[in-house]
Amino acid sequence: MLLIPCPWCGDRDETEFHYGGQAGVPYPERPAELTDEQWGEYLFVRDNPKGEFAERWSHSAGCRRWFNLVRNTATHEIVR
Amino acid sequence: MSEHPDRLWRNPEPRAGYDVVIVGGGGHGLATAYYLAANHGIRNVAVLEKGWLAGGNMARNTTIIRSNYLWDESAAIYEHALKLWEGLSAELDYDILFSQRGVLNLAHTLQDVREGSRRVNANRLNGVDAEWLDPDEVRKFCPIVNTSPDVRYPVLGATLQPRAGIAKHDHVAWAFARRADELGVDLIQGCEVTGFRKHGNKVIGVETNLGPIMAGRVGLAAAGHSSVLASLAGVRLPVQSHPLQALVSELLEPVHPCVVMSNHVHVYVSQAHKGELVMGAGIDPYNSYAQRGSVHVIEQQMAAALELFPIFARAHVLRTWGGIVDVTPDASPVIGPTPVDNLFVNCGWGTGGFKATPASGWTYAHTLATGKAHPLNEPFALERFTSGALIDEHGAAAVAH
Amino acid sequence: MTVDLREIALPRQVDLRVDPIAPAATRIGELLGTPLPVVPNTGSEAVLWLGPDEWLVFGASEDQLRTALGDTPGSVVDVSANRVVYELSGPDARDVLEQGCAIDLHPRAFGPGRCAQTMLARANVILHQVDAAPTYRLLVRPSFAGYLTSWLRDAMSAAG
Amino acid sequence: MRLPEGGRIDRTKPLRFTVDGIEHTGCAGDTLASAMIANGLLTVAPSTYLGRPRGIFAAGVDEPNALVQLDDPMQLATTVELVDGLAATTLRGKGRLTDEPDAARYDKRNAHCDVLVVGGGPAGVAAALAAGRTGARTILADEQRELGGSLLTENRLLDWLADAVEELDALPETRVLTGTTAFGYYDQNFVACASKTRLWHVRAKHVVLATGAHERPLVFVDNDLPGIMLASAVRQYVNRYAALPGENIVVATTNDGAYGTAFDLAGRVSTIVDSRSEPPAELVNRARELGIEVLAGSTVRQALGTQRIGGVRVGDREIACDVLAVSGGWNPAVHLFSQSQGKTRYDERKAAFVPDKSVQAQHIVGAANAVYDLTGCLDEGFSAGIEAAKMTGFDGEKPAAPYTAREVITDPHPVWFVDGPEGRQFVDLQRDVTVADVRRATGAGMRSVEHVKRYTTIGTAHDQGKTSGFAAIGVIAQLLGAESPQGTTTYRPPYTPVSFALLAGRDRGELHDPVRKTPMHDWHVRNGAVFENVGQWKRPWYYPQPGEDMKAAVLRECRAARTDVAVMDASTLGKIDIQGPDAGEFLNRVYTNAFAKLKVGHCRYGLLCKADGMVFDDGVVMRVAEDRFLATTTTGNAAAVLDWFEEWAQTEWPDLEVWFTSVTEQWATIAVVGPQARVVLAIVAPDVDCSQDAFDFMTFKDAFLADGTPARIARVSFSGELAFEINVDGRAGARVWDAVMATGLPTPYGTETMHVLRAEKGYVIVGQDTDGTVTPQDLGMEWIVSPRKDFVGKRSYQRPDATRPDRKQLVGLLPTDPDELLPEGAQLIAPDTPLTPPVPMLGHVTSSYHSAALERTFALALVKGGRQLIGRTVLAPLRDRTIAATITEPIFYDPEGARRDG
Repeated sequence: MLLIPCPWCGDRDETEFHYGGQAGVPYPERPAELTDEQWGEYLFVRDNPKGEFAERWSHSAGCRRWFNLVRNTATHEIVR
Repeated sequence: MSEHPDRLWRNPEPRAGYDVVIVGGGGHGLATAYYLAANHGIRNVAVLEKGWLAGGNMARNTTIIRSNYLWDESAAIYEHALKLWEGLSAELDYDILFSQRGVLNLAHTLQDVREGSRRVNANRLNGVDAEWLDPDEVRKFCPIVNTSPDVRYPVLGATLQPRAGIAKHDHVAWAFARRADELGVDLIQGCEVTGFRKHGNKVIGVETNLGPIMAGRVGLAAAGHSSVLASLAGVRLPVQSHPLQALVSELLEPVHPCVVMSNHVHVYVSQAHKGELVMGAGIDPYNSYAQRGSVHVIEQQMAAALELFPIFARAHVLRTWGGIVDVTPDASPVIGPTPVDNLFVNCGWGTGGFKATPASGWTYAHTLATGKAHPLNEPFALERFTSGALIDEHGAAAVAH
Repeated sequence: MTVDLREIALPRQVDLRVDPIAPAATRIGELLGTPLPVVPNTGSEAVLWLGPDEWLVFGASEDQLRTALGDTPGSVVDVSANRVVYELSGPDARDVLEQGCAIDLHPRAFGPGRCAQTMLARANVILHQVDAAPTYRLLVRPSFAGYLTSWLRDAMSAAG
Repeated sequence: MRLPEGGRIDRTKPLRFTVDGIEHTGCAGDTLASAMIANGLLTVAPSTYLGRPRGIFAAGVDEPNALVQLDDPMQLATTVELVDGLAATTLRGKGRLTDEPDAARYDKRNAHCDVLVVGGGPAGVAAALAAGRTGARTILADEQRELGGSLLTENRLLDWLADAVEELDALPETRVLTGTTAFGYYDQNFVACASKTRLWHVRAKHVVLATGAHERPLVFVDNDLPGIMLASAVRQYVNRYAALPGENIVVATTNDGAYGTAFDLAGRVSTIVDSRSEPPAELVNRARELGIEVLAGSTVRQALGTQRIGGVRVGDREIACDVLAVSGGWNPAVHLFSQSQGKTRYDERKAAFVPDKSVQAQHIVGAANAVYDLTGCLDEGFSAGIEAAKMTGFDGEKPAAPYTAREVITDPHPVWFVDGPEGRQFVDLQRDVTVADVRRATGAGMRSVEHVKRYTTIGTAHDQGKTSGFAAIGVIAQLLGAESPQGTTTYRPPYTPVSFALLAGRDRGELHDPVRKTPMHDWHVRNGAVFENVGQWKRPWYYPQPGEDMKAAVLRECRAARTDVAVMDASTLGKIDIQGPDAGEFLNRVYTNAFAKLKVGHCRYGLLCKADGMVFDDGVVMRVAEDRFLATTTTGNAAAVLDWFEEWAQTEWPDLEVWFTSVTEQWATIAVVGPQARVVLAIVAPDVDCSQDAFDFMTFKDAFLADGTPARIARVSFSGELAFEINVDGRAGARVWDAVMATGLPTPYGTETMHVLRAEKGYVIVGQDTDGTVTPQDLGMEWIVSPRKDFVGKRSYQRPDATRPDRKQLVGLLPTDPDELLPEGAQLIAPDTPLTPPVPMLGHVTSSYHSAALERTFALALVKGGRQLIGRTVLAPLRDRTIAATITEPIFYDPEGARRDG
């Protein structure tokens, strides 16, 4: 049971959150101008590192805010 | 046929180079090596395993084998696997304890019933054995399932694949390993791939903790670590790694005759040959390589299990564990070439890898031997994420819709 | 077991979204007779903090709040029927909640004037401690009320 | 035999119990095993596979032999607290599940603390005292009924212990959980603990592991005979329970630990066999003083006897005995430490895997840290307790040690196995695995401990290798000629078995999953509704009247909606209030069609797609004000759509000023459907002019009902008929529903009728006619995909696969036989297709019904290139028959839309 620091509500059990995967992948500004490869990459390809990973969470059962944190996927330690 | 042969494998030192190097000594890697040697006569092959053979997901799965997938492409490859399973003990001369005891997929909502019926009909036309059972027939087939209409999510019916069942995962791995070893494949344990040797855009070998090993072709078969390895070659895969937990009970006298799965309440359970109940839980939502999940997943699974099987209430969890499943956006695998020449990938099996083992090895061996996909794995290429021709087994399982 | 559970009727509930540093927030505070709490997870019988720009306001109407909001961008939604309110009170009340609520309710961590949006068993609730008896208010969607009260009664029988 | 004096049992409270049907008497304070030993019962059921005689071997959770069936299928006699009337059956390795219901009630507790101490031995008690005194919130959990751990076995410091227990009980912020096993150590110091009927979720800022150590067995020929027991177990049975397992005892050891057993049982111990050539002189002298012979540099080669040990062979000597107390050294109990991802290393001197590096905020102390002298254990405990408290913001003095004698623990000399028949040297007693089995595994080519474990099944039984695990590692090392043991297996939760029911807690039966009910639920129940589970909601499926089956009821309900008036409870639809100056712009970006220019007071049907272009959800959106919309979602997706909106608004377009509030339950919704709908409205809402001219299709009005209830009435239709949706405050839902029914006009209808009506019009149900692989174009809904603006997913329609002409498209189907109902899920093939698998399939039936209006059956289907096939015949091959059907436009009723206006 991860303990996740919601920047607003403080530490809460992971069951209150939704996982949002990799952080910092913006929706393309002009999707129509992308090649199929680029669009496919946006849709389906995300980083998947073993180690520190900047990821998104939403405190869905609490304040419903989305936020980013860095977690180590090998140890589950929340780094920042 | 003995349960454990006297000789399994040599423990060779790696040679300077091989025609084919397979990275990952799990079930798929070992099966691939075996079929490379047996089907294609390619014996100058090494399987590099960073830990011990079949110590990853192969050692951690719940050993369910079935081929009742919805989409034609999936049904074809999984049914090919099931046919291979049916002859595998004899072919490998090793009792893999394959038990075709039947798998029930329970339906708890009207939508489940529609999906189940759709799947049964598609399976039959695809040559996959499948039946629809009403609740009474479910009770007859598996008397311990609670088919009372008074539970929160009553059993409204089930699909049954009679030829589906379970096999002993370790035996499967060792059987493939022994035959591959006999045919000349070098199984090298404690050998971690740390990088790739490339010539332009072509892979020509791998760097390992035991030194460089040259290779004509390199095939990744490292479920749970595919992304990490691929990234060493500069390839990004459409794969995310998640924990998948499972557990066993103590040894119990026989009580559960088949395999029961329920998507709706997230349980799958069988009773192994020795008597322990083997159960799988849901996938933890976050990315992880830790081979550990969260306990609430197990708690929820137990609550669900007791709704379906009240008789399990007094059984005990003896051990839980976690594997790392590589999940693709469409919950279907990737088997085929990568953007890097001579580098191939077999990954993304999610929770379905064990049951596919022989067919995965069969088709991947074909691909590594010929450089081209076998018709069975052609649809499972990386290109589908560009074209959009996904094989969406999420949708087929009525999950999240 | 010394704990009491009852449903209470609260006046209007309105969900408010506004930038807390906007002058409108001050106007709304004046309307309510108490400033909008900006410390997370705190509140009073007049207003509970729900998020960095979100509050649950009791008593004032949607129209009153909309007027106080004025031209300031924000959101005002009457949610009076969106949640029912229970009061759980007595020395064992904390013990009952701890059977299904994972947040720390110890007086050092929680107490009168604290609130939280969280899970109680399998229901989403707003939990608000009103006094040191302790008395807790539980705000829950009406559709979950049957489940939650059954769960609470079962937990009450195991408390103490 | 029960000793006349001593022990911590209460001789004044006799307890009767049976083992295998034979009655015995024990005392309060006994375990089942100690009571059995006191009654001379040492032998338990024979071994699982080989059927060899076995006896009680240990005194705690590491017991490999003494498995019994109580109500629960498998319990350890060594951990079962004796109660009056206990009836135990000894088990040969396998338990039995019975149908008898479990009357116990299980619950869970969430507990938070500054310091969690696991283990109530001397180190743990010391740590808890030190931390508790600072005021830190402290929890001490111990699996035993009584705190004290090894002190109770060794009869040491009992006065200090009694004082400590009293003080811990008195500390206001310290909680002692006895009989509670910490079995799982998860992330961020989340520790799961189990008592018999309560599961604790403990979240600790700091954890002190004082989990002790497990004594190792010795591997020699016939080392499985009853009467061979762990030395510490023998000592515990005698000192703690006054239960004497034998009169003539030999002690075999590799370390200092077993000497205490010999000394405590002086007079009954003839010999100590010590593997070390030079055991500590102090101990040897003491033994001699007590009349015990010490054979240094010796090992037991073989146990003699058939049903129970009668002697041992040491070198050429045979020494008679009825109990052999063995100690092969100690394994620190690093199970929880390992679960917490702590790393261990092999310590040559201590011949054990010892804790190396912690990953989480924790200390590991005492025997668990391979510190075996009492002074050292107490010192580590006190220090860790204080440090843990300081790390969590408290302060205090390290308590003074109650005991400071210096004990020197001399290094052990491990013996992995002996020369002799390897098939009779047992490594795992429960799995009947011998050295010969391990040799077979290494001979087959296995090198990894994990492989050998799996090949032989060592360590996989009920005790999960607590006694056998390290023995196996030692044997493997010796067989492979390694200098020292290599690698250890990873420990997984649970530390000891936990019942399914305990983990499930109270999430069973009625409380398994919340049942969500609408405000009108009771009316539906009273009026005989059959319910359907939709997500967590209960929705009326249909309302059979006496004598009606489902088909008859649904036909009647449909007829009422098409020819008269019918009503449905639509309260479960998700509803989201959307406000802010950019609300319109936001909706433009997420829906496939445009909303920015929707007029206030108007409604528009909208479609949501995921970024991959596949249909995700749909619903009607009303524009309430320039800066305010109310969006509806499907019942099952309400939370998902709100999450979806929040995600895009917060993470992609934080510059947009728009806010979302779930109002699903703020509103109760009643759909009034049918040509007579206006008649109902006229009675229920007399102030509303609902004539065609005054109330346009796809508009809404805020009004008051006849009883003054404020309502928002929308003219929308999911059936093609004239229809109004009355939305009222949820609290008024039941009342308004009653008012509608009190008009005496409408027929109530359920979800099945709703499905039929909408299917007759070709309206899709997301999730039924779509499955995550269907685009709006596939549904023939190009009209809803705006060509002008961008929206989430739009780019996906240009992908090669999205433009294939043979994509599956929504079509209608009319079975050739108008009475034949196509099963939903039926697969479709072209006529004349050979039925040789794999049979090429064209698609499948998504929805299929009997239609009252059409007086025939009809269906919707997704068919490859379906729109090109309209007018053609397809076949649905089923198990027992094949149904032929004609492909049609997916609209069957009132294609002109004439009925919408009534």
